[in-house]
Amino acid sequence: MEAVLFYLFGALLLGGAIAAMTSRSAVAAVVWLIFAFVNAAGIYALLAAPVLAILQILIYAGAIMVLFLFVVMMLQGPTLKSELKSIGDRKWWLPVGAVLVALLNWMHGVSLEGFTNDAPAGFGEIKGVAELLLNKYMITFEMISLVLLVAIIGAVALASNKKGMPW
Amino acid sequence: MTANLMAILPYLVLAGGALLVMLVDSFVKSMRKDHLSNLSLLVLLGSLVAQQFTQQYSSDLFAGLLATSKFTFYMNTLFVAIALLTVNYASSLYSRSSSFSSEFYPLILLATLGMCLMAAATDMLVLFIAIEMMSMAVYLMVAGNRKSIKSVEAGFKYLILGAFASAILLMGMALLYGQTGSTLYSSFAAVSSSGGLMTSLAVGLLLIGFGFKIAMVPFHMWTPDVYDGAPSHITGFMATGVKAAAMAAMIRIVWVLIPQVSVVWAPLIGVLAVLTMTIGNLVALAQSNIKRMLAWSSIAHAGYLLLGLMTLLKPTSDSAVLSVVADNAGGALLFYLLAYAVMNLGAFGIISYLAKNRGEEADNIERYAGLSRTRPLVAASLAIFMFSLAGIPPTIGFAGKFYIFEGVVKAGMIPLAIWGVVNSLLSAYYYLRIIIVMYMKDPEESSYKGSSWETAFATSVLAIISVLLGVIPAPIRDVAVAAFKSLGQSG
Amino acid sequence: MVVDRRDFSVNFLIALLITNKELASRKYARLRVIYIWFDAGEAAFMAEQFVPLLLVISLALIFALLFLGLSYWLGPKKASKLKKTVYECGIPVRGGIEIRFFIRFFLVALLFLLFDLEAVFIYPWAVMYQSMLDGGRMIFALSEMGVFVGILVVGLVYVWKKGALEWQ
Amino acid sequence: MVIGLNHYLILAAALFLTGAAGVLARRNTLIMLMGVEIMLCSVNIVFAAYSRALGDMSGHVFVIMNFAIAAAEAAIGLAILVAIYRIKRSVNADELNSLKE
Repeated sequence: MEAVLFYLFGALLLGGAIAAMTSRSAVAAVVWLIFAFVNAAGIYALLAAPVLAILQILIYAGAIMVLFLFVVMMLQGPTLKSELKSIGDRKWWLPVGAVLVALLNWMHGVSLEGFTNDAPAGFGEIKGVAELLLNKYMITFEMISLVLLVAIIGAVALASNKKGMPW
Repeated sequence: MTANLMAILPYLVLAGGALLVMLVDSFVKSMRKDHLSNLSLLVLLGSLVAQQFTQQYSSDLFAGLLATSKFTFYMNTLFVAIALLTVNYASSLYSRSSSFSSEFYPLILLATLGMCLMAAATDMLVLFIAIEMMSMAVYLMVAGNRKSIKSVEAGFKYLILGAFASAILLMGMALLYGQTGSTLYSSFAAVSSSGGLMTSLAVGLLLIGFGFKIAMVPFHMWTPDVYDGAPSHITGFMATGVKAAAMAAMIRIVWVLIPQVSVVWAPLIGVLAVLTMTIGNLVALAQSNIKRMLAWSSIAHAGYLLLGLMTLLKPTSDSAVLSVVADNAGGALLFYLLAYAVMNLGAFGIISYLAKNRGEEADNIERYAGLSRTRPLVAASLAIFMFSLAGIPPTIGFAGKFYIFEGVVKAGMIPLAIWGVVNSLLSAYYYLRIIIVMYMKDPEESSYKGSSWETAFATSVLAIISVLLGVIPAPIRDVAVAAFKSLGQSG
Repeated sequence: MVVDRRDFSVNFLIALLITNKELASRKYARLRVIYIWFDAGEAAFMAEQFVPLLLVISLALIFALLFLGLSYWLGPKKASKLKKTVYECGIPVRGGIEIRFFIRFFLVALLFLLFDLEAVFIYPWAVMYQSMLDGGRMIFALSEMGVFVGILVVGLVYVWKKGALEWQ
Repeated sequence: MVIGLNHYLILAAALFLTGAAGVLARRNTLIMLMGVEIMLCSVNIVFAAYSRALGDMSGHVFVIMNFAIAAAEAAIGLAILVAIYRIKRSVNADELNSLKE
């Protein structure tokens, strides 16, 4: 059962990502990516991380990709003219392919056994995440709000329509 | 908890200062925007003062997520000083330019906070968030002049490659987390001596991620374009601050992982150091745009820094004598970061000084003709910075290079040292060309003329510092060695 | 073959179809096979609470595809030039298919995303709050969240005062 | 057929390479940004998988932080792209050539 789900979600996730990266139209890429990220949520669920699964859908599929879709619709038609002929630089596929081959080679000797342990009781629940986030990682909790602040300043600086800017 | 908060007071001052600047910007409407730059300067000075008072709290903080020590004191002082100078340049630039962006001030404060946290982090999560805090603020500062296509394009280029590098860095962190079972640096020591293939891969990915930030060949492609496109004062901030912060974080993490790094990656770092300095210097020879030239020169300087890092890795295999070598090499590295900051900030300050207004940069070397007659003081300062960058005595640049190469020789890597010296000689050609243009050619109609005294004053002070520290580098160097020593013995 | 009643996920499926007694009979041998197949990886499978969700989703997917396929298969297909044009309230189509949004929408979407993330971090705090109260750490809990929200409130004030939320 | 750590790692590695290839090879800046998102997603899977294997939840905290950072990065990237588009009316990486000599 777990194996079936893993291969299902994994294949859909990878397929969605590849489809997104090779589609000529940016709109199609966004839709494929939303599909892929929903499947990533399935992978998190298999990894006993329900919180991450929910957040993956909430943040990635729900917010980030919607913003992407927004910008795609705002900025351009479906396809770049220059990419009609070939998608992207051929020269980059070579090193990526080489790494892939190296990876497959390495995979050859790797043992594909199951997890040796059961996840401890309460693993992956929101309580455990909250415990760590608010006590041990307290300082990062405050830091992340400063990172969001930087992004907010950026949004105002770059996207707000100050006087004199057309459109 | 109180002790923890007291110890991070300098960081709190920066964060609170950024919020304060934002609030003042929101509520105080004023035609002259000096109040923001003055407030930012005040915040940065406050942070410097807080540094002095919190040294007594040096320790591990927040359950080992942060550690303040002489090392962070040294690095933070450097970062805050860089930010102070950048704000100084910016305020005089903005006061004479029509379009003004007040977002710059909170962003530079937050970027400085990110840098300080990078040097202080002893946990991968803190380190990553600090890197992102700094990087995002810098992306936005680079793209800050949103009416100039060059600036916005540079911002995007930096963002996409920076994000790419962050993802690689993060992958390294994830693998390392998997090997150690913890995000703390202190847990690396256990695995680093017995690490397998996976740990090596993780360390390699970390090195690539940092390599992007410090512009190491072959991850340097973004540097000339981004340095060229960004407004000059921000280029100065990037070239010095970002590089120093990435180097500080790298030293910290490498120092814990030394056995692992030195076995697998040290030879590669050596090769990359040689490639980095050679390619940087060779391409710089052909540039006619001073910002692009300095970008390639900054790549070359990354090569010297990597050489310093390399010596750090070499000698720890045995006894206490060798650990003294390591201390000196580490001290040399930290000293070099300071030296590089002084001379490069000076050079970019002058470029920013000569720009008429924002978006129009003083980047054409030919138009520096006759600067010695129209602005003798500025020309003299720029000449000093160029001498210093080329490593000609008695300047701080010479002292920095001397210490680095001394360490390399002591670690027994004499060919590398010779190659470094050859590179320095090579680089002298393109640095001196600017001096020749300034001093040997007559001023023309199109030559640049600067106008703000604050920047001229700041760069002259930097010039004096670079000569002064070039003559007597030893005290600062001792501070740098002590700072490095405070990192403790490597695992 | 005994049906394990503890297994919620499988019972969910079976309850949709038949009763346990029927399952035991020879008539439903094929369903038993399905059950055994479900059971195989169950020991290592941690997230069984997701199985009902998965079943609902797959049922939805199957039905959606089924009806789409049916209508495609059964429906008459007569292409004409008029039919191929884009339908736009019956008016002849003008311009391209790209839709241009006003930049204000983008800014609002951007700010929504950033403030939306805030909620993600408030949620764990809400979960922990009671146990922090029980541990006598109310001040700590409140100040922690106070700082977090305070920083973002400053962001909101900034956005507001900079006029990014004005809609003119 | 048991699924273990290495399955997830291999999936993540393939995903990472897909994203990296997209960033490096594509000329459409929007798709390049999406490539970065894919890479970050693959890192998150690695963290979650190790977290599960170690029975240690700090990996989950890391993932949540990554969500926030990915979102902030996407927001900034898209804002810069919109700013480019306002000047240049194009988001094709090949046409972003004002920095060449």
